[in-house]
Amino acid sequence: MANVHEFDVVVVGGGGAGLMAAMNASKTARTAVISKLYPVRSHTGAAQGGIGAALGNIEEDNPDWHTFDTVKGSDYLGDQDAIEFMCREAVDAVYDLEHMGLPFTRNPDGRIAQRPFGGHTNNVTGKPVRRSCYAADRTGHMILQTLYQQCIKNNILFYDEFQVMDVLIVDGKAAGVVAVELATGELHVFHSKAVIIATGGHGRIWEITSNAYAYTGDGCAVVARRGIPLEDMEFFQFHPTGIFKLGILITEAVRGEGGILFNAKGERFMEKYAPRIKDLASRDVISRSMYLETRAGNDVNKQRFFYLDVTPEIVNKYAEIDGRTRPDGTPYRVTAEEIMSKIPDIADFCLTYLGVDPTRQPIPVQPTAHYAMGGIPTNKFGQVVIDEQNTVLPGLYAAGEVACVSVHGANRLGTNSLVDLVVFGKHSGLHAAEYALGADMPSLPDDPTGFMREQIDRLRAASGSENVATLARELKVEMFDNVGVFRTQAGLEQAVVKVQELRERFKQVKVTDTGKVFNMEMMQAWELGNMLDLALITAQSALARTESRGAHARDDYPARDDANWLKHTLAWMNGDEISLGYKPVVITQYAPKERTY
Amino acid sequence: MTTTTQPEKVVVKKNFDQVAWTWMRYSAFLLIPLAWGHIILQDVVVGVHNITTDYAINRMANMGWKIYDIALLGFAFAHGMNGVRQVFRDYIHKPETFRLVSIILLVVWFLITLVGAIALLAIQPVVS
Amino acid sequence: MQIKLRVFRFDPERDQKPRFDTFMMDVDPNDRVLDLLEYVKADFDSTLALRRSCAHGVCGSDAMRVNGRNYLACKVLVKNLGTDQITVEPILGLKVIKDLIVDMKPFFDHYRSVLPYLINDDPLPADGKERLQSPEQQLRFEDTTKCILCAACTTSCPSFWSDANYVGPAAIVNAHRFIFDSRDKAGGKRLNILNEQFGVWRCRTAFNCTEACPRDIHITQAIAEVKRAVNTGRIE
Amino acid sequence: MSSIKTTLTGYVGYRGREGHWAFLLHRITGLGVVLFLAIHIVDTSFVYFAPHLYEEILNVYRSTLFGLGEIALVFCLFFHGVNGLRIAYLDMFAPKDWTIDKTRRSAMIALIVALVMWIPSAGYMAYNILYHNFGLFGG
Ligand SMILES: Cc1cc2nc3c(=O)[nH]c(=O)nc-3n(C[C@H](O)[C@H](O)[C@H](O)COP(=O)(O)OP(=O)(O)OC[C@H]3O[C@@H](n4cnc5c(N)ncnc54)[C@H](O)[C@@H]3O)c2cc1C
Ligand code: HEM
Ligand code: SF4
Ligand code: F3S
Ligand code: FES
Repeated sequence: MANVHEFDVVVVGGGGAGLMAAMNASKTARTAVISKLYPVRSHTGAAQGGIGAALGNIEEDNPDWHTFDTVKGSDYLGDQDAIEFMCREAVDAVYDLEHMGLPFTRNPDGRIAQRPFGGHTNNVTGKPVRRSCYAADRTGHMILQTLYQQCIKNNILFYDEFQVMDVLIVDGKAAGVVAVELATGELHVFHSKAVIIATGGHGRIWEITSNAYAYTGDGCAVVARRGIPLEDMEFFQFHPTGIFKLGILITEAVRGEGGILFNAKGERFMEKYAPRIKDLASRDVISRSMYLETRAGNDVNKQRFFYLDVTPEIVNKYAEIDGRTRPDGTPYRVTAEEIMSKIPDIADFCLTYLGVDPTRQPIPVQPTAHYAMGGIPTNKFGQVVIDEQNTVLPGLYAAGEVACVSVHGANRLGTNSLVDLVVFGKHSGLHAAEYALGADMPSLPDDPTGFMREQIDRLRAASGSENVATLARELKVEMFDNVGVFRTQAGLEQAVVKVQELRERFKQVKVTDTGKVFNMEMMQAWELGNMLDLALITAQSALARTESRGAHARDDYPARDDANWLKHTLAWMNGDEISLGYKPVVITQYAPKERTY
Repeated sequence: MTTTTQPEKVVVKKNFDQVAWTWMRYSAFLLIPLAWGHIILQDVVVGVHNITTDYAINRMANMGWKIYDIALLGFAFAHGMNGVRQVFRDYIHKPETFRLVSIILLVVWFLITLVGAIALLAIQPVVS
Repeated sequence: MQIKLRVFRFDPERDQKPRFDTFMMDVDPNDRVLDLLEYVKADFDSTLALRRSCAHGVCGSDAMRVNGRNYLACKVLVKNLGTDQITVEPILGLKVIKDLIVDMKPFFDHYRSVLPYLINDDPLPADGKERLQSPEQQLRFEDTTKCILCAACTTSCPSFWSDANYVGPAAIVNAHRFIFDSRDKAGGKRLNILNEQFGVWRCRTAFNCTEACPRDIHITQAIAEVKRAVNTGRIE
Repeated sequence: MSSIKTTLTGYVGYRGREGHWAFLLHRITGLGVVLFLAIHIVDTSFVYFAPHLYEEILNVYRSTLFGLGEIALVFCLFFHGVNGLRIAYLDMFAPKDWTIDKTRRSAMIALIVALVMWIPSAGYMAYNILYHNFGLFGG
């Protein structure tokens, strides 16, 4: 018999969003955090560049500009009410983090330092603005550590290395989750009034990715199996500067500090595609430019990569050409030491994995699968909404990368994910606690672990003719080639067929380990099932959307089509079938315009 | 921003291990002349073959050497025995057992030091 | 290149004693040791259990002994090892649960024991903005903020091998991070904790910790600074 | 896992660098010296308590085996002393120098200094043994 635990609120996921939610919920409600990784292992720790907030510590800035930049960055697919809310809250969120002890890099005057980031501009001049608050190039690490520290301080209850495999919904309300304790293989039922899902993204379904092994989309898959739609899954961000082949991220901050992208001919190709802000254009624009350069045969060694150069000579040369100045008006000139002090970890990655010293040699980079704009649809309180009318499913919440509020629309701006985590993590926590206080404990279904055992038993019963690793490899390659930076009708159709075939083959997957203790093989097989589901939803959502918008770039439909497609996709999974629906985008102040940088 | 980085003062309660740690280091500085001096002189320069009972007695009875030897005895053996205690502390995890071992070490240290001290203090030069 | 990989194996549900499995494989010198273990799982023996997530040295999941020394498997490349014989074992001093997975609980308990969080009950700045801190004050403790709690240091420490009650270098590093933060007010409390039996005095400056740290934290230096602060009662 | 087994596995099997070996050697030499010292204090006090027995003790001292032990003892004390100074100095006065490069170097230097002091001493002591016990060099 499974162990049953009772709480007011359970938070699934111990990353930035989950910890923030737990901290806020636990102020008034009995709360527990369930995480398949130790919380400090969460992917939030990998975030490098910074967290955007219009503090105006160095130069003039305001939340409205941040709002507009985010709307424009989203290619007008973001919901503007939520974006306004987020950008306004961002300022206090950053101060909150500072008060919790986050060791931000400082200005000489003792205030939090800020730097430019792609797509963040002064709305009057159109020039890049310093909005990203940072702690060297380990901002995410500091956020994750700081939140974890505060959770310890506040005695938050953790169930570490418990993998959630099912969410319980009784009479249209959340009733808890079911998880396996990895260390023992035992099943646990977490019976609760509210559930907050904060399990992060699913970038592992692509071959070249900046994402962690754990990024298998468990949260999305679990709710999708329970009949909840996923929103805007066709929008997945490819970050232009991943380390060649490895996909490890080179933060945009490298370009913020003056790094320049070059093609095989030594041209600064972003001049062609974003004449005004060039190398600091938003990610979708740059990744797409790289694709176009590759098609034109300008990639280095014909291997689909480019050079990112932050050597002081190049930085200074182009800073002079661009007339870039420091805040005090003096020309922007850097030394190798200064660059090193701003991006120490990046330098370390380059040295460790490439043997390249970025202050002396250019870094080979290529687009890498990075961030899920889509996910579980929610409103700005984190409440999960389950249809075209935004009907709330009481007690169920989602926050962080797994959620789609939607503040990122078709393309997320750098630094905005960390903002998203803290702002919506906090509000989902507060809202869930409030909801739990006013709600009765829902009853448990008769066999709460039934659906989960069914999934495990199916894996155990499979004939074992198919190998998890082989299926995963085939999936990743297919997705990267055909559901990647650039998409076509034919490619997408092929991808759908291929993923369906892989899902079929998955039914005969091999799981040799029959043990209970840390049966990682079983978990990995289950995670592959999640990835296959999400891949299918992604490919089908992308196939349906016959326009190009943000990260979704169609060769055959190169233009944005506001008349037909200014709407969010909702995708339901019914067994092997995906059905699609659409809901309108919330527009408040900013009518869609052409997007240029 | 002007920061007068004043060191913050805090009260830290003394702890036995802390005192022992400090003791190990200060005694160590003294042991360089004492222990090295002793061993270089007796074992290398003079050499055991040239040491006779009379030599030993006379040396030990000499006032200067007496003070030197007493200091050596006091510092070296206490340093060493505390070292042994610290080593045991690493390997013995039951507090009761460790307490017992510490007491034994203390007794051993005391007895041996006592024996050495008596010999050193009481010895008279051989008249010949 | 052709290599011989030996991997420590132990399945508590089957094995009485641990064993080593040997795999011959063809790899790229630029492969991470983590990649090799993934090849094992994919192509040889899918039951191999280990922890890993980020694959680039920032999450702290995969500290293990590679050829007798602690590394993050994702941060050591085959070519760094300078040999074609590679042996992978779990980190030492924590109980092995299965294969390369050890019980991290004692490690995190030690971490928690040093109050690893900012303590400052003074009123916040009236304008609601940040507490000021000069760049120099921030640099004072920046090094120790880099810790990812991977345990490579603590499990390389001779004092910890012989007595798991020792809080260990990782906990001291995390205490240092707050003791020397100008915004924190509980440095004295932490110094008192670290002055106890199982605190800093257990460190015999064996230096394995600093050598092992994948984040290049000057651990032994941090410990020495804490010892000094305990002795002088001054945090500077 | 029993901690003694862990400890030994670590001491012997862990491929630590200079600091690791310096720690082990410091511990072994310290224990060696303290063991000798305990015996030495007791036997030397025979000079006072039982002078006639002391002569016997001196004979033991003069034996070849003991002579070799003595040579080892001198090494122990030299290394322990130099390394003790090194760690005490760094820990108390120069924490900033606990860097990888400097520590590797200082540990090597400590060993070398100890050897430089020890080798001539050992040579001279060996000469004495050979001279007195084996009648070499005209002894
Ligand atoms: C390399 C890199 C750099 C980035 N840089 C930036 C940046 O500079 N600025 C920015 O704004 N954003 C950045 N991002 C994006 C941002 O870091 C992430 O989107 C964000 O951290 C996601 O946080 P989260 O809390 O949603 O998820 P995570 O932090 O990933 O947490 C997910 C949690 O869910 C748990 N979990 C998952 N599945 C299960 C399950 N089945 N059962 C139980 N628990 C589960 C995991 O254990 C984990 O604790 C970057 C991302 C990457 C990969
Ligand atoms: C010659 C000068 C000496 C110096 C500079 C010296 C220095 C030190 C220092 C600094 C320590 C502390 C090590 C630590 O805490 O990490 C130490 C430990 C020790 N010393 Fe000495 N010492 C000297 C002589 C001696 C002598 C003569 C003895 C024996 C009687 C001795 C026995 C020990 C022992 C047993 C330890 C404990 C070792 C351990 O913890 O591993 N030392 N010494
Ligand atoms: S100090 Fe270094 S080795 Fe130790 S836990 Fe932190 S990151 Fe890992
Ligand atoms: S290895 Fe251990 S003994 Fe001290 S210097 Fe590091 S904590
Ligand atoms: S897998 Fe994250 S540190 Fe190695």
